[in-house]
Amino acid sequence: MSDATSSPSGEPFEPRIVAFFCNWCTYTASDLAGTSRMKYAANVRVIRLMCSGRLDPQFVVAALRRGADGVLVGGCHPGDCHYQEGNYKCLRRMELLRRMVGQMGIEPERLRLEWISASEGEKLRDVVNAMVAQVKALGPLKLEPIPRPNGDEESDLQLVGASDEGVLA
Amino acid sequence: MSKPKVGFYWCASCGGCEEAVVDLAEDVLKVVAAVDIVFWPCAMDFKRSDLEAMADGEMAACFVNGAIRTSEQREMVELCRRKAQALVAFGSCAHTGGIPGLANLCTLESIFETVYGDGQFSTVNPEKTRPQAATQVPGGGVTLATMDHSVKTLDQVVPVDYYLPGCPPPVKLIAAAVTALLEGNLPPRGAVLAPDMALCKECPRIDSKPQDPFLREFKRPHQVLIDPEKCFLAQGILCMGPATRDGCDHACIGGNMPCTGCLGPVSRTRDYGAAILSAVSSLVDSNDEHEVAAILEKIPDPAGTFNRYSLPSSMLYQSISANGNGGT
Amino acid sequence: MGRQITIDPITRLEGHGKIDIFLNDEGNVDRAYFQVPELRGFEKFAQGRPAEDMPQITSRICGVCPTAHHTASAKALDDLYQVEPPPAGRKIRELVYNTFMFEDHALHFYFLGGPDFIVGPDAPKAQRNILGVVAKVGLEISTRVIAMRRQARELISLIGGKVIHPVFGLPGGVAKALKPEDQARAIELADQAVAFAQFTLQAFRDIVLKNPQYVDLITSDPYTHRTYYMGLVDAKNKVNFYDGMLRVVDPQGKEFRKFPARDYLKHVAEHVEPWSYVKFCYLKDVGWRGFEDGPQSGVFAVAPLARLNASDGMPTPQAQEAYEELYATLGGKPVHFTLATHWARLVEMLCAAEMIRDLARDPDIVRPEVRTLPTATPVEGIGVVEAPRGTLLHHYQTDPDGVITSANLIVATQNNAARIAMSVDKAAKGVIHNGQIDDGILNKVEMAFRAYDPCHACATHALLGQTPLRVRVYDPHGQLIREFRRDG
Amino acid sequence: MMSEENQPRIGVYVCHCGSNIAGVIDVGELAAFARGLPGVVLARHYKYMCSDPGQELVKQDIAQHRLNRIVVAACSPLLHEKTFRRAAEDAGLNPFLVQMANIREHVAWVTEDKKLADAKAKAQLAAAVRRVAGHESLQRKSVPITARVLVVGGGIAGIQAALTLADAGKEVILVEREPTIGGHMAMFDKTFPTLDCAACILTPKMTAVKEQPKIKLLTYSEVEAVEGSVGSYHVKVHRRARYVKEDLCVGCMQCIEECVFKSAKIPNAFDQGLGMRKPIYIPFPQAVPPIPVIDRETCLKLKTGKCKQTCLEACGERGALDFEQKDWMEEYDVGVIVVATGFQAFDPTPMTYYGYGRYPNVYTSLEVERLLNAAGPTEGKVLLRDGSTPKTVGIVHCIGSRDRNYHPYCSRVCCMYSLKLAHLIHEKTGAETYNFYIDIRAPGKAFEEFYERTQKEGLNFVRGRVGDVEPVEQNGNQDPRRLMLRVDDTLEGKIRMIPVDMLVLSVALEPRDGAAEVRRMFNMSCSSEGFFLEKHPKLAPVNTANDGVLLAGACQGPKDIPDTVAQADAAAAQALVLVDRGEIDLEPNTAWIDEEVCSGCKTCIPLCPYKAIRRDETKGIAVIDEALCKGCGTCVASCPSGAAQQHLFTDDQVYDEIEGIMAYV
Repeated sequence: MSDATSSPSGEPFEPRIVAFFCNWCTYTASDLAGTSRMKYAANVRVIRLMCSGRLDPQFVVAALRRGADGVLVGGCHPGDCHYQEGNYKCLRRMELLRRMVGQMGIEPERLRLEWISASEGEKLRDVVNAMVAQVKALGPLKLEPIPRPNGDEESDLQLVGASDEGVLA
Repeated sequence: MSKPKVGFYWCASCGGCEEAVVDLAEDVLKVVAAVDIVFWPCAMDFKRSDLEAMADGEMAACFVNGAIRTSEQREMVELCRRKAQALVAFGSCAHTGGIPGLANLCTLESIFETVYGDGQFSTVNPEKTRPQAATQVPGGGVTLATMDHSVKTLDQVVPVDYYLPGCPPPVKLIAAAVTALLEGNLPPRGAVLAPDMALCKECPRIDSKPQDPFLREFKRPHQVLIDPEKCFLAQGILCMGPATRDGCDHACIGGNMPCTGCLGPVSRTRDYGAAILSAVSSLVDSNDEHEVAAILEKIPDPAGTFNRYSLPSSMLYQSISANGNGGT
Repeated sequence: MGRQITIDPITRLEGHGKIDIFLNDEGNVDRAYFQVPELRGFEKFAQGRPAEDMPQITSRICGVCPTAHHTASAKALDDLYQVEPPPAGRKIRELVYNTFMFEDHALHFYFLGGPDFIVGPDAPKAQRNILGVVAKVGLEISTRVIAMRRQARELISLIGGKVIHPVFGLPGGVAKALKPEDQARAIELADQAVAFAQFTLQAFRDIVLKNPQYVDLITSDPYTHRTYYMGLVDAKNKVNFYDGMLRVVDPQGKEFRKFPARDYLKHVAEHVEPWSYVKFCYLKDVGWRGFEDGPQSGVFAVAPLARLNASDGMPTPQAQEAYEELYATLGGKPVHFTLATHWARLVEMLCAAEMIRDLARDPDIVRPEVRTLPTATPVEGIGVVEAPRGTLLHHYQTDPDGVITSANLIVATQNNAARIAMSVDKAAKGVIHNGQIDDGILNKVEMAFRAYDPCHACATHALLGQTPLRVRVYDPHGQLIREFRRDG
Repeated sequence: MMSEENQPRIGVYVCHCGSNIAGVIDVGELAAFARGLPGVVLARHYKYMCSDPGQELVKQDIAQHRLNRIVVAACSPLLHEKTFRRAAEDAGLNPFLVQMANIREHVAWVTEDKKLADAKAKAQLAAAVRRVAGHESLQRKSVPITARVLVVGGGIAGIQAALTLADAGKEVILVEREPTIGGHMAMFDKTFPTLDCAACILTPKMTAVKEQPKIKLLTYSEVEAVEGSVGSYHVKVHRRARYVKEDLCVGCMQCIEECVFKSAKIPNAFDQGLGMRKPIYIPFPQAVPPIPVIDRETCLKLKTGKCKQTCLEACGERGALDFEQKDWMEEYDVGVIVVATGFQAFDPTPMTYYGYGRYPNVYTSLEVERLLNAAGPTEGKVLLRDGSTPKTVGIVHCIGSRDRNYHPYCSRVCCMYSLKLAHLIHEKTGAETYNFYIDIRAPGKAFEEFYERTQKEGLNFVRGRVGDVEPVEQNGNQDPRRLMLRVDDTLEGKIRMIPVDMLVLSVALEPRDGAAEVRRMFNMSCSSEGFFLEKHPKLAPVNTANDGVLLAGACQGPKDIPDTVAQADAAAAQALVLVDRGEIDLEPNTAWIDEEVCSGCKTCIPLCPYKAIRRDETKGIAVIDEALCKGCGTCVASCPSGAAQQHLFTDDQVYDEIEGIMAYV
């Protein structure tokens, strides 16, 4: 697995942002943005969690380690959490995490927490666009690759021979 | 049959790990009787050549402590790796980077400036002299080992078979590891030779920990008289116990001070600092954005507190110089 | 043809060092360089850390004398927060500190420096170590040595949480009060400790002083330097490890300066050389004249012998006797024989044991008030102790939240660095002639610094790699013409 | 390491969704990309994966190619995850070995640049593939459903739902905030387009509710708290003291007669304040239950304690009146909830240019409904404030609707009720009526016909917004009773000045003020205008994100009576589905604790919003009660030693997803 650190040479920098959206509000909002055919930057890749309270700060650093230039977390508005208070737990973690990564030389602006309700398709679009612009301005996140003489112990899947049989048009 | 050969080597360390071995006390003699110590620069005059003379894998085990920051250390651990069947990362520094790993919060140049800059406290250095890799002196040149821009863990330099965690590793764990080695019943490679369980399990204070969100205010150890019976977190004092491996007989807590995390994470943790950060911050008893921030502000040094011993092994590794950001 | 010899690493010390010896065409020593080849930068990464964490962070400078750093740091925090520990708090610190001095000196005599005498400087290297010592003095005594040291360290663990990297020090005192049963253990230990110290002194007399060769070696010129000496003294100018005024005596042994730690910047400065990571301390008022002896050179020494030289005696009766014996034997104060440091160390070991005895029996020590809570806004704090290897000084500046903004650490071996470099140079010149080199000879060069029991981990807060001794032979143009190993 | 039989054999299916996806994303290339991913045995792309043939494809491949993992790259999992899980299940594969990649809503529909769309689609697909490899078979858990339904709101929607459910033999708890059920419909005179009288069709149903033994009617009451989830809700109902015992009162109304207030002086909210009532009153004659209520704000006894209490005498030995009565709480266990809290009429006061509240003869449509109602304050006569009959009446449509400053949406019913009002006013007064409209929307059954009929009746229609409203100038001084309307007639393309005696504002339907609290209480979502959000606009119009909570009527959005009734029945039907099935399968995404590795640090315990975690003191570890766990995963994210995990969202599965989403593009 490569620790991607910079944009392909020559081409303009297209940041890669990993988004963790809660199932009930922000993920639904981005479905709504879709059904409303709103257009926004394609730099965000979405991972669905049941609740922003499921967001383990380790996921955020893992995403950065995997090459994300920023991480966007979306949850229900305060008071609206489908699970009552998960979004507050997320808020507390992100608050401290942003300070910690800041000390470690990573701009806190690369980590963003937003409350986006199921009906706020526009807000989703605007937040994504705003964050992409901000991360573009910050430039690529350069994390030094971690030397792994033990070999990358990541996924031990082998590639089972892929068949190209009868692919229907 | 001949006794198994064992080596000890230190890289970027403070000598505490060798002291920990010496603290086997009477057992040192047993160990010495059972194994053949063929390399131990701190206590014996065997040299690199003895090592080089060995056949590959001749040592049953080599215990390496200290983090790695110089080319020289790299060469030596590569040599140790070759000569040992089992290479053991001994102590926090070799395991997760240790206290010296905090240096990864700053650039090498900033270290030099702080230490050798003219007028820095007692330093008088108007010529701005800096230690040089090579210096010409009458008769020839003297050389100094050069330093890498970041502190590395042992397994970031060579493959490691086992880890003995702790700063220093608890004598109990050292003894157990040596016994396992002698009896040839070591766990699967890659294992950390300590209980795969967090400290709270054995903590005598766990019963005094509340079961509802309670962190209204963080207090620093010097600001309060610490209750010697009560859970530190319950007193608002940061304790790394919930995320930290057991095996130390909660020595620090016995000294009425909180766990600072030297035994590192349990096997299921991917990033120690982020893990304990999550546990601590989640327990803050407020839902107001500003109040939450205000409460957490009372933790003056998240990076240095949650990654006190684990910066080089954190997933963010050495971001300061790489990302070109200032850091501290 | 000229050649260069490299002793790397020098062994049996805490931390690491390297010696480069340049021979002239006759094969005699031109100049020997004592190097400390790495730097750690604790002062830098201390910045941004909470001040109260310093006792635990800085103890990682050295795992052999963690208690020294821990205590110096805690005292710097007292000063930073302007708090005085209550009697119990202070006495618990002193009890732990003297126990530490006691066991650390024992470690050095039996494990590190001692073997050179007990086993012999020219003994095969495989025996020049604790195992050799065990073989020489016999298992019974060795077991006693080990047990004594273990008990001492157990007491420190009991009070300090851990013996390697203790945790008990906080501004204004200590984290935990002493229980009566702990006191009982301390008393029990103390009595054994005094006896053990006396036993060790006797061993030194028997093994070293009764051996004319050794005495000649100790008093020989290659191991002699006439420099200034510094150490902490109490109100009566007696040696004190934990607290007091810093006293400097000149090469004649007359008081040159006496000042509180807070004024150290007025008196001590550090010099930088391109060929070593260690900085070389010197007396500001005298100035840096390079690596030379004499009253005109700012070079000074710390550590046991220096402490004895800089004081008017020991605070405890038995140690005072041993002190007088030492000077009587070696021709009065000050003693300039580097190797006599081993003896001075044992005098201090006895002193520490007596201090333990007195502190352990002090009724104050079990009082429940062990800490004074800070109220002042922190700005700057300086703390000093006498580490086994000499004067150790921590200096912090913080923001109003008590977060470190800058730190300066002057440690024993830095104070000694210049004199060590000179000793090595002189010893090399003294023992290497006509290119004659063997293991014993080179070990004698190492003995020159081993006497200081230098801790380069401390000296540079350095993290050092090691390579074996290599003797490289160069022609005057620096071309390597042959290479052999001390152990080859 | 994975054992052989567990070695993933993944089938990937890329859906074209017609041109919705294929029009933007190169589905062929995407399938090819998938074939290169670890564990993928085959990858196909097909027009409509959700169609029967699409699902068949999956089933066949599972059998033919021994697939043990399925990834479908198509629309949102919120839409079709169940579909494909079922398909897998039919083919004998555990449904939870299926993962969807959302490349429609999250990629094709929102991305302009096709290259970037392709890249993003690949990332989302790779994430799903990498993730699904780590999936394990899971068993659904089912919970029993309490056979009792709570209906919130006693308007026509709530009434209809309650009756349908009761007729099906189910117990119903019907809660109404007002002293009577009936809601807005009870205020109307006639209903469009058929002009049958609202009372005539509504009151029988209201009575039926009272009669129906299966329905427990709680009026003058509000739901205050809801706990639990589908199948087993526990609700607290706040019952307000009406000071008249429902069980003793027979509704003779003597007490009202005999009240010390000889005449009614207090504006009656039910009459929009146009009619008056006494401190003890019933909102309107046909109120259900026909039990008077005493207004604690105005009753002398309750306010001052000083009153002759003639009402008590009137009630006599029946003793139904009880001034000592206090508010109380009642608690109920129900399995399903139907929310039918309705709407409120828009208040035009802020639109000062229409002079509502400033000029006496400016009315809202709802006020006019009361004037027209035979049981209303004027017995059905259309009279101005001074008692005179209007000769010209202007009706302005879209007040607060289709208006950026207020509500952008169309309230759907205003056009028709405006025509109805115009017709009724004209019929009763012969007044000249003007409808000022933006455009007439008459899409319902017999609506257009009704529109034509009103035109034939000679009612005036002016297309254009009314600008400002000024009192008419009469020989120098203004007469606030007559109003001059300034209209931009967009058909004739000129400004017209039209004087009227009465101005009717056809106000919008908007969410009730308390809607936000109600939403939270029942754990629903809201659409942007504040109406409650259905689970799917087309396929699940009465369901909500909360499985046990259903919607009926105008609380979901403006609608007319027929639609409301239809939706109420739909909600009742959905409720019956749950209640009759008797149990419901839960998503198995609950959390659990690995006993072997839990250190008992207690971090998770305080964080559980459902108190599902307790500490086993003997083992010294945390234990999760899966029945109480709702699967948010908060405890998992906070566990400092990785002992807490969540089915379908284990740490490893999320890390795999992160890895997959970043690894290739």
